[in-house]
Amino acid sequence: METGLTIAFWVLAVVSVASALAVVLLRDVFRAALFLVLCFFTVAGIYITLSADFLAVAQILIYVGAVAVLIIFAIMLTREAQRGSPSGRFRLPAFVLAVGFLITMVLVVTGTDWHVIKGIPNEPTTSSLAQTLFNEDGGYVLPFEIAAALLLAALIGAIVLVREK
Amino acid sequence: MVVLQQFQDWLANYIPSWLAYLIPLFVAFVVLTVFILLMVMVFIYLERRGVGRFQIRRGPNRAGPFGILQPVADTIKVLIKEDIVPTSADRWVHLLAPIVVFVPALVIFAVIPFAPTAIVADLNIGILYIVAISSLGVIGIFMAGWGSGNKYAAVSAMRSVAQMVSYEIPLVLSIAGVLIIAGSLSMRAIVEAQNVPFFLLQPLGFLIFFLAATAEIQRSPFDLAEAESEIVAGYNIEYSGIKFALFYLAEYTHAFAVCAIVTALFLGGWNGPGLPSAIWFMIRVLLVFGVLLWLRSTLPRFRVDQLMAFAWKGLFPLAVINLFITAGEMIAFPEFPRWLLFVNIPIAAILIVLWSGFFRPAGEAVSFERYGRGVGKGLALTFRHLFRPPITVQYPEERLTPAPRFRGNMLVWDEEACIACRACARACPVSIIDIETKKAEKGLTVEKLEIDFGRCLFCGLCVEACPKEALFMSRDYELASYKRGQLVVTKEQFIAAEKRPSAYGYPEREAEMPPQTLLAPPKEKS
Amino acid sequence: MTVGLEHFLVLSAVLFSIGLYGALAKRNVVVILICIEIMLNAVNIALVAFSRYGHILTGQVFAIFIMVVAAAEVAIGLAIIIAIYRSRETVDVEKTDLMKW
Amino acid sequence: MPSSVPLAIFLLPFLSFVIISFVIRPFLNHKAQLSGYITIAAIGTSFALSLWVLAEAMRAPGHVLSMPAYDWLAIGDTVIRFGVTVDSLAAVMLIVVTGISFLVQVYSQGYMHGDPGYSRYFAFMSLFTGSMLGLVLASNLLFLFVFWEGVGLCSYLLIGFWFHRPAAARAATKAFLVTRIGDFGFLVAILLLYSKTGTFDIGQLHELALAGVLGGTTLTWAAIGIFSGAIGKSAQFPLHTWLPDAMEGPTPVSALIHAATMVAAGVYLVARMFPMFASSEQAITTVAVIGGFTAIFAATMGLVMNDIKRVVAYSTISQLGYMMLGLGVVGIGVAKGAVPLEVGLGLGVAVGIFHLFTHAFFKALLFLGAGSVNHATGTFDLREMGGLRKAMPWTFATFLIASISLVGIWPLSGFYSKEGILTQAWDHQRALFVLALLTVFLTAFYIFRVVFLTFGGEYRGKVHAHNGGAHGPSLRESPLVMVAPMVVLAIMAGVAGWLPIGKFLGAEAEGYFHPFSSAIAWISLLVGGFGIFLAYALYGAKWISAELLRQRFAPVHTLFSRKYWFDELYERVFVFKVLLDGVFALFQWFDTHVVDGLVNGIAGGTVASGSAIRRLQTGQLQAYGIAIFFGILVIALCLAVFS
Repeated sequence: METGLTIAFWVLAVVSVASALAVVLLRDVFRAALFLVLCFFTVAGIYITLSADFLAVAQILIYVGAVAVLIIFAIMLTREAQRGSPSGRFRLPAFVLAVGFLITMVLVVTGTDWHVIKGIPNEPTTSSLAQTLFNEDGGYVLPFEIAAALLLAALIGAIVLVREK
Repeated sequence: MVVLQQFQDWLANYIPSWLAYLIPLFVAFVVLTVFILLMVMVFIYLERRGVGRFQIRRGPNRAGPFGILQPVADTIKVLIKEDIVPTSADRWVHLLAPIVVFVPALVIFAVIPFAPTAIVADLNIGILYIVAISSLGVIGIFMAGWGSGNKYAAVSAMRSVAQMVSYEIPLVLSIAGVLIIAGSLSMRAIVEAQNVPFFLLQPLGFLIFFLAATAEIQRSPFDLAEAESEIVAGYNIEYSGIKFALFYLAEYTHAFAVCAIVTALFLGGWNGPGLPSAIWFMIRVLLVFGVLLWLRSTLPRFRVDQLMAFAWKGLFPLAVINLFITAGEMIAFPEFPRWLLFVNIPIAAILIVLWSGFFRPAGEAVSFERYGRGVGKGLALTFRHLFRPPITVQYPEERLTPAPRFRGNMLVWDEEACIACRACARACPVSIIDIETKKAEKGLTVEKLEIDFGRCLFCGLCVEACPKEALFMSRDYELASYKRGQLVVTKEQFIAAEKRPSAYGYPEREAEMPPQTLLAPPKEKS
Repeated sequence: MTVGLEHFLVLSAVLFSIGLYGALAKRNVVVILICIEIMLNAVNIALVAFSRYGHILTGQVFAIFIMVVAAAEVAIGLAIIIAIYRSRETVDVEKTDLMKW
Repeated sequence: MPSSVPLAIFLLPFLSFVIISFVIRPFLNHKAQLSGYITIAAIGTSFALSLWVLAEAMRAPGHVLSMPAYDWLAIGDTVIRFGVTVDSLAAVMLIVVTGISFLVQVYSQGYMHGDPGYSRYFAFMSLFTGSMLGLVLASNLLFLFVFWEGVGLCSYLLIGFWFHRPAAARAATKAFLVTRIGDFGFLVAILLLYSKTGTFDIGQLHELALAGVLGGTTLTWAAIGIFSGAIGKSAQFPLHTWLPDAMEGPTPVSALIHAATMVAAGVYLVARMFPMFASSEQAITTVAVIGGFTAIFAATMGLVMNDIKRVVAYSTISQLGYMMLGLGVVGIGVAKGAVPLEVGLGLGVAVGIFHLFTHAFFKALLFLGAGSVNHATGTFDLREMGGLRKAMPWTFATFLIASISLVGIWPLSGFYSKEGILTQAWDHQRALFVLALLTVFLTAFYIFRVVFLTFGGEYRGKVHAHNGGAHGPSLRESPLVMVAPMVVLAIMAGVAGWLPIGKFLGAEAEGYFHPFSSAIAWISLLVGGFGIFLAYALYGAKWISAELLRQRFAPVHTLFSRKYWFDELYERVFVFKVLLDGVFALFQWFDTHVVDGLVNGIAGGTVASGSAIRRLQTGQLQAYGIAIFFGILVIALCLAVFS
C-alpha cells in the first residue's frame, strides 16, 4: 500500500509540475487552459494520496467543472488565443523572484522540524469534515454563511459587469 | 465488491500489494467496459427501433433478425470510414477531445450499484464522484468545439457547455434532497435506504433530476447542441470515423449512466422480489431509457433562450424550494416516515402549477391547455403508436401505389400512337426533349428520341401538348443512377421500358388506375 | 523512500513558484488568472498536507474556503477581463495601464 | 396608570410624524388629507391621555406621579437616564399643549386646505407638538435640551413653511439664529451644572440647590444661563425681535407658537427650574426685571402696529413678560425670605403657569380669529378692514371674548391669572407693580384698537362679499372646522379662570386666588376699563382723531412703530460693525494667512512630493506584483537572518 502511494505521489507530482510548467510556458492559451485542467486533476489525485477524498472530489467539481470551464469561456470570448500569451517585459525579474521564492520555501520546509503524527487519518472524511464545519460550538458556520454571501455577491457582480447595456 | 476484494487478497500472496490492488481493478474495469459497450449497443438498437415504433415506422430490420445486428453494422461502418482532420484544426486537441468525452462517461460506472455485490468501488462519496466526473465531459466538448477549427462546432460547444453547466445546478440540488433522506453519499447506502422508492418521497426532486439529467446528456428535447437545422450537427461536426464513434458511444454511455443513476437514486435500484437484483436494476434502467425515447419521439426541441430560462427560472428555483422543503421535513420528522409521500406529491403538483405561472417560455403565460393537456395528449399519441402496426412499407419488397394523376419520373411513350409532330419538344420549357423525325410512307416517324431526365421538371406540359394519346407521365418514383449520363433516356430504352402510364392529362383513364395506397389511412368522418 | 510531509510541501512550493512566475511574467490577463489559480492550488496542497500529517481537519476546512473564494474570484476576475476586453479590445496587461499617476 | 401612558403622550405625535413622512408623503401624497386625520388622531389621543394623567396627578399625594427611568447612555461610570416627570406642572402643561394643539390642528384642516405642502405641514406640526410634549415631560436637563432644540427646529421649519417667500425664509432664519443665542447660554449653563454636580437630573439639581450645596456664583450664573435660553425662546427683551417676524408662517402655526408650544417653553423652563432660581436672589431679580420691562416695552410697540398679527404678537411678548414677572416677583419674595420656601415654590409656579394656562386659550383664540379674518379678507392690515362683525359674527364674538379676557376683565379667565401676578408684584416689588399696571392699560388700549378697527365701523378693504366663490378671499364666515375650535377656545378663555388650576399647581396659600380680596383687582379693572374706553374714543366713536394724536406725538409714534430701532441696532451695529467688521474680519485674517497658509503649505508639499514619486506608479500590474513579492521575500529573509 505504502509503495503504491509513493508511486502515485511521484507520478502525480511530476505530472502536476509538468502541466503547471506547460501552462506557464505554452503560447497557445487554449492549450494552456487544458494543461491547467490536467494540473487541477493531478492536484485532486494528490488530495486522494493525502486521504482527503471529499476534497479531491470537490477539487474536480469546483476547479475542473467550474473554474476551468469559466476560464475557457473567457478565452473563447476574448478571442485572444491565436495571438497567444507571450511573456512580458518582467520575465527576468519574475523568474529571479520565483526562483528566490522556491529556494526560500524549500529551505524553510526542509529546515523545519515538523511535528508529524504517525498513522493514516480516518477516512471517509466527509462526515467528520461536516462536523468540523458545523459543530455546535465554535464551528465555521459564520464563515460558511459569509462564504455563501460572497459567492452570491460574486455571482451578481459578474452578471452586472458582463451584461450588455 | 466482495469478489474483487477476494481476488485482490488472493493476488497479494504472489505479487507486490499495490500491483495486487491494481490488477483486479483493471480486470474489473475491462469487464465493466465490455459490459457497458454491449449495453450501449443494446441501447442504440433500442433507440433506433424504439423511436421507429413510437413514430409508427418499422425501424432497422434487415441486419439480422429484427435488425439486432444493426449496431454491429453501424460500428463496422464507422470504424472503416476515413478519419478526416481539418487543416484548421488543432490536431492534438482534436484527437484528445473524444477520449476526454468518453472516458468520464465510462468511469462513472465505477460507482453504479448494479447489485449489492456488483459495485466496482463503493466510494463513500459515490454520488459526489458521479457529479464531479460528469462535469469533466464539458472540457472534452470544449476541446472538440475549439479544436475542430469550425465556427459551427465552436458555437455548438459554447451552447452545450452553457447548457450543461446550467443544468448541473438543479441536478445537484435535486440530488441533495435524496441525500438528506438517505443520509449518505454512498450509492449503495442510497439504494439500501429506499424502502419506498425516492421518486415517491421526492416527486419534485425526481422530476427536476430527470429533466436536468436529460439536458445534461443533451437528449431531446434538450438536444440543442446538435440542432441540425441551426448548427449543422454540433460540436462533432468535423469528426468522422473512430473519433466520431467515440462521441457516439459517449452519448449512449452517458444515457446509460443517467438511466442507471435515476434508477439508483429514485427508483429503488436493485430492490425487487423474485428476480436477481441485477435483473431488477436493468429492467428499471431500460424502462427509464424507454421514457427517454418516448419523450424524444414526442417533444419538439427547445429554443436556446427557452432552454436557459427553463434551467435558471424553472428548475433552479424549484430545486431550491424542494431542498428547503425536504430539509424542513427532515428536521420535523427525523425518521422521514413513508406517509410523507402523501404530503410531498401534492406539494410537488402545487409547486409546479404555481411556478409555471411565473414562467413565460414564448412570451405568453403558461397555459394548462398547451403545456399540460397538450404535452399529455402528445405523449398519449406516441404511446398509442407503440401498439399500432407500422404504416411504412418494407420497401422495396412492398411499394406504394401512387395517386392516379401522379407525375412520375419517366415518361411513357407509345411509339405506335406517336405521329412525330414534335409538339412535346416545343412544349417543354427546359427543352430537354431531343426529337428527330424522318418521312415515312404515311406522315412522319421518329428517327431519334432522347430525353434528359436529369433536368426534367415533371411539369407535364409535354403530355398535355401531345395531340394523340402517345405520351404519358409514369407512375414510377425511383429515379436513381450511378451516372448522370444514364438519366438520358433514348428511344430504344423507351420502347424497352415497362410501361406503367399515369392518368395525368387523361382524366377518362383515371378509373383504370389501381387505387392509391396511403401511409396513414384517411380519417373516417364520424 | 516513503513520502512524507516535506514532499508535499516542496511540491506545493514548486507549484507556487511556477504560478508566481507565470502571474508576473505573462501578458495575457486570462493566463495570469490561471497562474493565480495554480498558486491557490499549491497553497491548498500545503494545507491538506498539514491536515493529513497533523490529523486535524482544520486544514481541509481552510482548503474548502479557499476553493469557494477562488471560485468567486474567478467569476469576478473573468467578468472584469471581459468588460475590459469589450471596451479596449485587448487583454494585455501591459496595455491596460490607465491606472497610473 | 401604566408608566407607558406619559411616554405614549409624546411618542404618538412622533409616530404620526414618522407615518406622514415615510408613508403618506412618499406613497400616498395624492391622499394628503390622510396626514391631517393622522395628526388629529395622534394629538387627540395624546390629549385624552393627558386628561387621564391630569386626573391621576390630581389624586396623587403631592400631585407627583413617580415614573420609572430608563438607562439611555452609559459613558464610563456616568449613566444618563431617560425618564419622565409627571407632576402638577407637567400635567397642566400637557393639557395646554395637547389641547391647544388639537384645536389648532382641527382649525388647520380648514385653513391649510388645498395647500401643496399639506402633508409636510402636518408632519412638522406633529413633530412640533411631540417635541414640546417631550420637553414638558423630560426629567433630565439633557433630554429637555434635546427636545428644546427640537422645538426650535420645528419653529424654524414652520415659520419658513412657505419658504419660497423670501420674507418667510428670512423670518425663519432670524427666529432660529436669535433663539440660538439664548440656547447657547442654556447649553453653557447645563454644562456648568454638570461639571459642578455631575448630574443632569432636574430633581437632583433642585435638591442640591435647595440644600445649599449648589450655590453662590455658580448657581447664579447657571440660573442666568438657563434664563437666557428662556429669553430666547420666550422672546423676552432683548431677544424679542424674532417673534413678530415669525408671523410669516401660517397663522395656525403662530397660534401654536404663541399659545402652547414655542414661547411657552421658556416660561415652562423657568417654572421647571424655579427652585433653582428662587435660591439665587440676583438671578430671580433678573427674571422679574426683564419680565416686567418686556411686558411694558412690547405693549408700547403693540400700540401702533397696523398688522393685526403683529399686534397680537407684541401682546404675546408682553404677556410672556407678565408670566416671567409673576415667577420673578414670587421668587424675589422667596429669596428675600418674605415668603416661606415650601409655600413660595408652589406659589411661584402657580402664578406664572396659571397665566400661561389662561393665556394659552385666549391667545390661541386671538390668532385663530386673526387667521379667520385673513381667510375672509386676504389681508392682515388693519387699515383694510372694518365692519366685519356683520360678515363674521362668530369670529367677532370669539375675538371679543379673547380680547376681554386678555385685558383681564372679570369674570373672564385673564382676570384671575393677571390679578395673581399683580397681587404678588404689589407684595414683593412695588416698582414692577407700577410697570405691570401700566401694561394693563396699554394692553386694553391696543387690543381694543384692533377690535374696533377690525370689526367696528365700515369696511375699508377691496374684497366684496361673495365675490370669490371657492377660491380667493370672500367676506364670509369661515367654515365650520375653523369656527368650531374658536368656539371651544372661547368657552375655555371664558371659564379657564374658574378652574382650580392655581391651587392644583401649588398655590396652597389661603386667600390667594380669591378675586377681589384686595383693592388691586378693582384698580386693575379700572385701568383696563379706561384703556378700553380710550380705544373706543379714538377708534370706535372717533371723538378724538387718532391721526391728530399721531402727529402730536410723532417722535414717540415713530419710536414705537420702528420698534425702538432694535432690528436696526442688531443688524447695523451688532451684525455689521461688531461681527462682520470686527471679530469676523479678525477671523478672516487668521483664516487666510495662518490656517490657509498651513493647509496650502501641506498641500503644496504633498503635490511636490507626489509629482516626484508618481513615476513609481507605472500602471503596470506586474510591476506592483513583483514589488509585493519582493517585499515578502525580503521580510522572510530578514526573519531568517535575524531570528
